[in-house]
Amino acid sequence: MMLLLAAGTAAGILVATTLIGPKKEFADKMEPFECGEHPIVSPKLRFSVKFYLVAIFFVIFDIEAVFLYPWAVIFKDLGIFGFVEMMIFIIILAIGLIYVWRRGALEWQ
Amino acid sequence: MFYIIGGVAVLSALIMVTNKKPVSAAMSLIVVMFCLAGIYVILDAHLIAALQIIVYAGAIMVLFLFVIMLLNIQEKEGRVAKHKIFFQFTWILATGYVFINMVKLIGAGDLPARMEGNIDGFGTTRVVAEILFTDFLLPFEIASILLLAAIVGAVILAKAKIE
Amino acid sequence: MEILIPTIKLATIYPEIIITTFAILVLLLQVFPTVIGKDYLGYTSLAGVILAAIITGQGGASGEGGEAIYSFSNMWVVDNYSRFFKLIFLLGTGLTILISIKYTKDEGINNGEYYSLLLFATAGMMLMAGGTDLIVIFLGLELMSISLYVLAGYVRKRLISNESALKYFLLGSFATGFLLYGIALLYGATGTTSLKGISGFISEASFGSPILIMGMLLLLIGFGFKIAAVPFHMWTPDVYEGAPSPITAFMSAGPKAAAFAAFLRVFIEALPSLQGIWVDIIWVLAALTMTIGNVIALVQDNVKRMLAYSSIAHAGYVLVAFVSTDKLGVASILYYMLAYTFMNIGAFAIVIIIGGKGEEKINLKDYTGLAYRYPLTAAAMCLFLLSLTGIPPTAGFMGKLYIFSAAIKSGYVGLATIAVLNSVISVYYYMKIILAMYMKEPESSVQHSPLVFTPAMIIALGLAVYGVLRMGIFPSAYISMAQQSYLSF
Amino acid sequence: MVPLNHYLILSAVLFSIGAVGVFTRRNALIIYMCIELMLNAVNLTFIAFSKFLNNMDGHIFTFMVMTVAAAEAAVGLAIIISMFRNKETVNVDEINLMKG
Repeated sequence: MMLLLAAGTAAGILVATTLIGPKKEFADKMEPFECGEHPIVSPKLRFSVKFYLVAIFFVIFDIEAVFLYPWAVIFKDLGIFGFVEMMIFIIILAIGLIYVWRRGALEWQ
Repeated sequence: MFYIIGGVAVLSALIMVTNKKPVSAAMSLIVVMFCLAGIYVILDAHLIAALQIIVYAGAIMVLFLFVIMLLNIQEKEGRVAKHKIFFQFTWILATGYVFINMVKLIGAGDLPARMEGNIDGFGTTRVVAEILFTDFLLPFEIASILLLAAIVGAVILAKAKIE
Repeated sequence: MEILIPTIKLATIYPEIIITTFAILVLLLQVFPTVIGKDYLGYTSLAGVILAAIITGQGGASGEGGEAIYSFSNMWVVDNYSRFFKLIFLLGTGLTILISIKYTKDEGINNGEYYSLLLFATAGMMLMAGGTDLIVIFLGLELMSISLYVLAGYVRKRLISNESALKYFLLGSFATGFLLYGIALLYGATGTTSLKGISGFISEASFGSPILIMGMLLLLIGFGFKIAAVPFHMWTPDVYEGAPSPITAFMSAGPKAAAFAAFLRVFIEALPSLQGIWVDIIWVLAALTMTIGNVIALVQDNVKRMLAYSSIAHAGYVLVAFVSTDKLGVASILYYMLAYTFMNIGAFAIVIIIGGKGEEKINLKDYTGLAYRYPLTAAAMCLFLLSLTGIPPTAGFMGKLYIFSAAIKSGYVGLATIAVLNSVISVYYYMKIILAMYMKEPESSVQHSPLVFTPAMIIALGLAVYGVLRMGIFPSAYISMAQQSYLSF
Repeated sequence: MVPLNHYLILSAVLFSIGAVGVFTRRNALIIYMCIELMLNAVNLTFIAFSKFLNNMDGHIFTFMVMTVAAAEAAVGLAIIISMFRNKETVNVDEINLMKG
C-alpha cells in the first residue's frame, strides 16, 4: 500500500509540472547548454572502435564471471571433479584473453 | 503485483518497437529487462533475476548504447515509399493475427501434472549450481567454446586493421 | 548433502576434443610467431580434421558392435548415426580447407582465425549430430551459426560479404528465437529436455496438448529456417552469393547436413507419436522447396546464385526422404547427404578456380568455351553438374534413386513424382552451364586470365571426382554403411 | 498465486511484439533489439515452466540462453560495425545490393 502511495505522489507531481509548466521551444533553448555561446561542434562526437572492442570483452568476460558465481557456492562439495571442470573452462577463456592480447586489440594509444 | 509489472513490461516493449530514436528504444528495452527481472523474483528464480540484471541490463544493453553512440545515428526513420507502407501494414496485421491466436492457444492449454512438493530453496544458487556442474557438464564446456568463438569473431570483424 | 558426480566417458567426445584443440592451436599459431609459417596454418587445421576423422571412423568408444553408448548423463550419444554424420562434416570441412588455401591468399584474408573459425563451426556441427538433449543440440547449433556469421562477413572490404553476414545474422538469430520458443514449450509440456524423456512422456500421456503441438510447430519453423526450406529460404541466395566462395561451399554442405541431423533426430526420436501432424507438413515443405528452388534457379545467370537455389532444391529432395520416417528413409538421407557433399563442394571448387581474384568472373558468360581452353576442368565441372542433376553414372543418381524408392515404399508416390519432375526441370539449368562450356566458342572479347591450379585444389578436385564416381558406380559399400547407421535406438 | 497461463500469455505477447518489430523496423540495430526481446520472452517461459513443473532444468536452460544471447550480441554488433565502416548506413532497406 505504502509503495502505491509513494509512487502515486511522485507520478502526480511529475505529471502536474509537465502539464502546467510553460513550454516554449525555440531553437536556442533546445540546443545543448554551453554557457551561453552557440555550441560549435555537435555533442555527439564519434569515438573510435577500440572503445567498442573493450565493451565486447567486458560482456564476454562478464559471462565468465557469472559462471563462476554458482561454482563458488558448491566448490567444497564438488572436490577434484569440479575443480578440473572449472579449470578447463578458465583455460579456454584464458586462451581467448591471450589471443586478444597478442592480437593487439587491447592497445590503447 | 505481477499484473502491474507485466503491464509495464508490455508497455515498454511496445514503446521500443514503435520508437523513432534508437537511444530511447534501447532505454525502453532496459525497462523491459528490469520488469522481467522483477517477474523472475516473483517466480522465486532469484539467481536468474540477479543474472538477468547483471548480464542483460548490465552488459548487453551497454553494448547497444555503445554501438548507438559509436554509429552516431541521427537519421530518423525515413518516410516509407507508398507501396512499402501497404506491404508493411499487411505484414504487421498478418504476424499480429498469427501470434494473437498463438497466445490464446497457449493460454488455454491444459498443463502437465504438477509434480508435488517444492525443492527446498527452489531458486537459490546452490540448487542451480548442483545441477549445473554435475548433470549439465557438457553444455557448460560447450558454453566456454562458444564464448571463445565469439571473442575471436568479434575481434576480427571489429578491429580496425587486421594485418 | 553429497552431490553425485556422474560417470564421464571421455572417450565418447574424443573427436570434438581434437577439433577444438586444433582450432585453439591454429589460433595461437596465428598469434605467436612460430616456426610454422602463416601459410601452413591451413595444413595444420587439415591435419586436425584428418585425425578427428580417423578417431570417429574407428568407432571411438562405441566399438564395432555399433550399439549406442550414452554418456554425460545421457546427453551425448555415439552411435553409427552420429558417426556417419560426423564423417560427412569432417569430409566437408577437409574439402573446404583444401579449396580455401589458395583462395585466402588471393583475397588477402590468409590469417589463422579463418581456419580456427572453420574448425569451431565443425565442432558445433558434430555436437548437433551427437547430442540427444535439446540443450546440447541448441548450443551446437549456436556455436556453428556464430562461427558462420563471422565467416560469411570475413572479407571486410567487400560490401556484399558484409551485407550477406548481416542478413544471415539477423535471420539466423530470428530462427534461433523460434527454435528456442519451441524448445521452451516442449519443456513445459513434457517436463524434460532430453529427447528420450520427451518421447517417453508423449507415448504414455494423452495425445498432444496444444502446448506440445505449438512447441513442435515452432521447432519445425526454426529448423525450416536452418535448412532453408521454401517458406523460410529468403536469406539463402543473398548470403550464398555474398559470402566468400569456399564459405558458400561449406555452408551449402556442412551446416545443412547438421541441421538435417538434428532435425531428424529430434522429430524421429522425440516426437514419433505426433507423426500424423508433422509428416503432412513436411510433405508440403518438400514439394514447395523442390519446385520453387528449381524454378527460380532457371532464371539465374550468376553461377553462384544458381548453385544456391540448387542447394535449396536439394534440401527439398532430402525432405522427400524425411517423409518416410522408416529405416530406409533415414538411410537414404544419410547416403544422399554424403553424395551431396562431394558433388556440391566439387562444383564450388570449380567456381572458385574460374572466379579468380576478387571473384568477379562468376557469370555464365565466363564459362563460355571453357572446354577448349581447359578440357580437364570442364570435364570435372560437367561430372559434378551431371551428378547434381542425377544422371546415372554419378552419385547423385544413386542418391536420388535411393530417396525416391524410400518415398515410394512408404506410400508417398505423389511426392516422388513431383521430385522426379523437379529433377527434369533441374536438367535444364545445369545443362545451360555445360552447353556454355562445350558448345559456344570462347569469345575473344572476354579476356581469360590463365587458371591457376594449386596442389591443394587438385587434391580437392580429385577427391570430389573420386567420391562422385565411387558412390555412383559401386555404391554398395556406402549403402550398407548408411543402412547400418539408421537411428539405432 | 497467479496461474501459469498468465505468465505464458505475457511471454507470448512479448514474443509476438518482438517478431512484429523485426518485420516492421528498418534499422538493423532495432531489429536486433527486437530479437533480444524475443529471447527474453523465451527465458520467461522457461522460468515459468520451471516453477510450475518444479524442476530446475528451466533455470539451467535460461543460463545457457543468456550466454548465447551475449555471444550473439557481441558478434552481431561487430558485423553491424564492419557494415557501418564500409557504408554509412544501418538501414536494412539500403542494404540490398544483391537483389535477384
